Amino acid sequence: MKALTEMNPRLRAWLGFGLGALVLFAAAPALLSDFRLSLLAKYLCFAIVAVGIGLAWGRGGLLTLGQGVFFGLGGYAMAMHLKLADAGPGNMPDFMELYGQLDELPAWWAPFANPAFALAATVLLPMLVAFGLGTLVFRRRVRGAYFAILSQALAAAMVILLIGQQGTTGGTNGLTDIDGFFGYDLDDPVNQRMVYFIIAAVLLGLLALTRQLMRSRYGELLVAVRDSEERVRFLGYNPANVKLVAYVVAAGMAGLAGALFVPAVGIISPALIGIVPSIEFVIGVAVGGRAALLGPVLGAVAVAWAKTALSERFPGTWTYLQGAMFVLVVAFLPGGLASLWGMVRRRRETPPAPAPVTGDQALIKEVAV
Amino acid sequence: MLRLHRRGLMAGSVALAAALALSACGAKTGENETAGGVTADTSGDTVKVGLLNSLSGTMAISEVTVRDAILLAVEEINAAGGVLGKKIEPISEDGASDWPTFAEKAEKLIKVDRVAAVFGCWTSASRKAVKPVFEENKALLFYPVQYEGLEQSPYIFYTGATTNQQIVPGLDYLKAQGKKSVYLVGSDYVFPRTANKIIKAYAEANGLKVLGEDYAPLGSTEFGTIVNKVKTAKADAVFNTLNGDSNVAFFKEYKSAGLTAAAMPVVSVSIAEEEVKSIGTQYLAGQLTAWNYYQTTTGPANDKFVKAYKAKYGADKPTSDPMEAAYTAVYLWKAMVEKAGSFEVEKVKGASDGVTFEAPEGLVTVDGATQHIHKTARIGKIGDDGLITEVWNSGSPVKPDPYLKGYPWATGLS
Amino acid sequence: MTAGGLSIRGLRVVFDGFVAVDGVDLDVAPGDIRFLIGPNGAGKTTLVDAVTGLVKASGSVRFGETELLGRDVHRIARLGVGRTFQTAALFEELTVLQNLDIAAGAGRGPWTMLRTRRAVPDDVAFALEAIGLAGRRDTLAGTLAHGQKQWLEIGMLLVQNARLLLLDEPVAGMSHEEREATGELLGKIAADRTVVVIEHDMDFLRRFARTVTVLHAGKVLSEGTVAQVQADPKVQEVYLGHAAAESEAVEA
Amino acid sequence: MTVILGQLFTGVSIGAVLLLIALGLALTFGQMNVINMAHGEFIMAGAYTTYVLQQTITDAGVSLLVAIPIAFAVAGAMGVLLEWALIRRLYTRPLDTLLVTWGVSLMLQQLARDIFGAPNVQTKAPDILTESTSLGGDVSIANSRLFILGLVVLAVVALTAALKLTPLGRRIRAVVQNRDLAAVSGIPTGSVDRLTFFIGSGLAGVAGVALTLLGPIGPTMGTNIIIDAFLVVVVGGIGQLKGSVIVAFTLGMLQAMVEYLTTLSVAKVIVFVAIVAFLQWRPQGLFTLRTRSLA
Repeated sequence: MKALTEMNPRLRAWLGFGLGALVLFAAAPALLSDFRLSLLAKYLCFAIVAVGIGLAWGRGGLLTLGQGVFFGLGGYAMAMHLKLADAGPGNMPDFMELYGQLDELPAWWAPFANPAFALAATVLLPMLVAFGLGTLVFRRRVRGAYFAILSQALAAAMVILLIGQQGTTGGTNGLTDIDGFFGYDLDDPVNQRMVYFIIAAVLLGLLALTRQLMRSRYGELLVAVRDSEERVRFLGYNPANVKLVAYVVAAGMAGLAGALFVPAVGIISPALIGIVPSIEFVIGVAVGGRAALLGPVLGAVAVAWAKTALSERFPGTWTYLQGAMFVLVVAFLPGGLASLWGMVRRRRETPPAPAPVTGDQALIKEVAV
Repeated sequence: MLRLHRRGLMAGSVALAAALALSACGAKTGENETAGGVTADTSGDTVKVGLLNSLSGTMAISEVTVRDAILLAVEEINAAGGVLGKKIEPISEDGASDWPTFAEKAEKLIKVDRVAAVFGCWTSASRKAVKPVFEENKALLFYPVQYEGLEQSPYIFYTGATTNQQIVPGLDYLKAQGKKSVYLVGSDYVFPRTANKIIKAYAEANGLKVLGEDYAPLGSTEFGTIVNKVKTAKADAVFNTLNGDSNVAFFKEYKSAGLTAAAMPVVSVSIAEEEVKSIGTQYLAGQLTAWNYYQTTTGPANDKFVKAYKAKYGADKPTSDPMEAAYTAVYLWKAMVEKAGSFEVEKVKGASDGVTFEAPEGLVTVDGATQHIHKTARIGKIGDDGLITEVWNSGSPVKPDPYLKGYPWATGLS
Repeated sequence: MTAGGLSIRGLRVVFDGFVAVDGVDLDVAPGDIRFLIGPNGAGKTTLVDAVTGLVKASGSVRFGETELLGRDVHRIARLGVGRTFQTAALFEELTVLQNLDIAAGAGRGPWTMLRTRRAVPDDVAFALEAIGLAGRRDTLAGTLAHGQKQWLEIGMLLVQNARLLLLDEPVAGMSHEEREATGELLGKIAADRTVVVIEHDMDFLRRFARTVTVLHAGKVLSEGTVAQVQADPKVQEVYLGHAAAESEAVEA
Repeated sequence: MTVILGQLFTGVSIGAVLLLIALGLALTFGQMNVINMAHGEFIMAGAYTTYVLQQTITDAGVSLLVAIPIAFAVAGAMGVLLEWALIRRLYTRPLDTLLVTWGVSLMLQQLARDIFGAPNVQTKAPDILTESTSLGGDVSIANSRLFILGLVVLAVVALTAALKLTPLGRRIRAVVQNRDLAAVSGIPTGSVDRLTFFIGSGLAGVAGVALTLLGPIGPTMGTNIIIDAFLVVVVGGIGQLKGSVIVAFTLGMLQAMVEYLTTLSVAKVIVFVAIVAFLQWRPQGLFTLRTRSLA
């Protein structure tokens, strides 16, 4: 009996992954047209960002309103490589000659001609930036709303910086007109399908990784830090490092998502990075259930789909709906739709980790007296 | 047992993913493409066209008016019997002021709705985002907004002004007025930066001094420093390529700093009748604009257009240059299709050269080589009533020259 | 001074001009159970805050040979200094087992951290037994009864392997039986540790204190065994005869 | 020299605008630790109030002066409504408040679009506020900027006096310092919160009136400035107005100087870097109400 309950969650998880793989690899390509499948590919990219936010925000309490920055870093790293590859060795991307009037490739572009470097950069660059900022910010115990506002300001600053360097970044246009993906022609629907499969596989892989992280001792510690950072400190941990790991991992995921978004959609631009897209990444996570594993994924896909479907017919209504989702879900159902599922299904494999309750505040009052 | 099971499942899914990914590999870059584009669905008794404008987000303010103008043209054409005997069925999509969304919706219009042509886009960024989509699928886009030139896609018709039909005439006008120096103020994006590059090249060749160049991030509303710089530079005129909200803040600051249209006029290229309304004539009266069309432009075609527009959308709604260009675009497409006798993209393109239309702005002619149109350049002065009246025009339509090949001073720009 | 004990010299804590702790000297030997008492605002909790690095202080606090002042909270904790709080500060969304496991894990390497816990570590199992919560190890900490929460906190100190335990009112709100159990637990723990307890409950103090320090207005008022302190007229004055009266009543 | 003088004043006036939009936030975020992302939309409401009033009161000067108290009341009422309907349920969840009020701000923007249309609307400023005052030589100061500077000084003085001198102010400060103790002492913390929100949001409305003199009046006017306002409060520190005052003018000066030497884009980025660096030095902002709480 006991063996069964212990084995159960693991078995269930693998069944779940199997089912997910079946839906993503068999059902979706069979049922959807090329156009719809390419839309799904785009949504799955947002879902990858959402997985990271779920870890950092749902489990770690780090409301990052600047994931667009990391999404953008990954996207630009990938797009820079693809633009260089399109242009061919020794040539400059088209827009540079047009807008930049540069005679030669800027030095910081050059390494991206190397596919290995560019691929590594899509993940490592965002992680590095997150590490730098996170170290500074968490070490000094900047947290909660302060952290949220700072991460938002970072997104704003990044957009201004990118737009200002039009000659080398494409400015507001971003990097567009990307034809090839490591030698494969992106105009060919078959290759678009390949891109979709890669994105789906990456999403499944990252879900597995995140599941492991959430169930590991680190995952428990992360929840502990979220609920009572000071208490964790008194146990001999440095909460800054615990948070840093979640933040950096989430940044890496966003970077990877950005990198995959480029071949799927064929564009990366500052419009995907700023304050508004960054906060829109969060809405899907909130709706789906911030602390659950699958909640953010399903939430992100559902919200992106609803946006496409509804904004076509009722652009104004969509804005109301989006606002209402923030208000209703966050205020009255902080666990998201996943918590409804949890209520229906009494038993849980892992202890629930719902909305952060401010254990810290009780503690603060406590030591204050 | 369990471990075995896990490994097996893991290996299975990895193998599945790998097999699918490998089997899915298609054409390599450089190989002959098999895809020949999507053909429009014209089988029924209607023909679909796409309207691709931002109906939400920051650009909705401008783009909704363009969509309204396109719908007006469609309605008029349908009332007159349609195109090649088929009624036009407009399908409107929201670009949501977001460039990837534009690309996505363009793809939907082409592949799912199989429209014969798409009208829309406003910002250069949205055009750049959809350009590869139209080229890949060999579908047509009519782009109705003045832009920075330096582009010539085989699948886009540009019915707004290119630089030699708006910016260069604006500079010519300033020069003719005896202005010796200018100050450049613009929003930080592609159009102003490219425009200012052209202005600097022109200035160098024409003895005009550029005393300063400043950019504000899109949406920026703090112009204290920039106006202070403009003021101390004491230029003869300001060339303004600011976009959107920034114009409001700029002109309020400009007036408050004691700068006047008489002493230091501002030539704007993004302020049309709609924008005048939202900034207020209190701040704008006497300032100059460069366009190809004003609501006050004379001629029976414009009288009819303005009357029809106001009848459909309200008497307080002004008409403006981009709206006129969008309205004209639909009629030009109709003329091309009728000349070609077919909705087929390649045939329509082939028939385009020399197609004319008596537009509200006057006679326009399609230049088949560049797929731009011949347009008359006009400088206008903003009046106390919020309308813009023409103070100068180029006399006859100016031949489009997107790469400024006909201007010796512009060599090296493109 | 004995190695491993707590040794405080000239400790001063100032908040915006208000002197909360004013030059306290204090020595607690290993194996001792020292009770800190004093009226509200005497600086008891502030003293513990200063020792654990929560508030800035001047002077010197040594645990064994190591100076604690000026170190980060988590570094002090790693030196074997553990504390509890007046109201239990647990991770309420985690189970008893998870709470203890986290408390036990500050020294774990990254590899261990990134893996799932496969079995209950020995020290955690021992602590579960010691605090009598072995049967409730999968219960969420937030749902425990008040006394159980306090025990869990003590259990966390045990697995944290703290050599110096600073307990802030550990029996507040407990029933008589629970107090007895807690006191006995403290007695067992103290064998190879240094224990400092802040407590108002005089009955509990008399039963389990080995030595007592009385703080008043940020200064040490009196120090010694329970009997010595009770006999000190200064203490009686500060407590307005309260403690003395109570003890007489109990003895009577 | 005239340039430098001009820039100095530009810096001061940027600071004045920053302070005006941040003042209400300093109260609601600073004193109540509530992050109200809809603050920008309250500013917008103030601006639209001015616009609506001008439809009936045609004299620009009179309507502007009348608009100030009415905008205060309108935005204040919206603030109270928001506090009552949502925020009071979320006091222990500050991050969720942020997201919820962001949702509210989205809906308010769309509401403005539906009522007033997506394009910006115009208001007429009294002529005297579109002119400038000469300080001799080439140096002159825009009257609109002087007006805003005066308004913000007035607001700061009035707010400080109200907090320090009135019984209501003492209650607010008591709640800020120790909510539980205040509650036990018989202060109705709920209504004090609502009143604080009324004043804070009302100040946003006043800022909206002032902004009609400087910039566009449209549905998105609030979003463009809200982050700047938040940064002022974050850097200024919680619980004291003087932090926000100093930071607003310092950031204004910094931005004016850097922008003069480089560009507005670079200035914005440098200001952000400066803020992160500053928080390294003082993570709780310039001034913090010092309690013995964990910081």
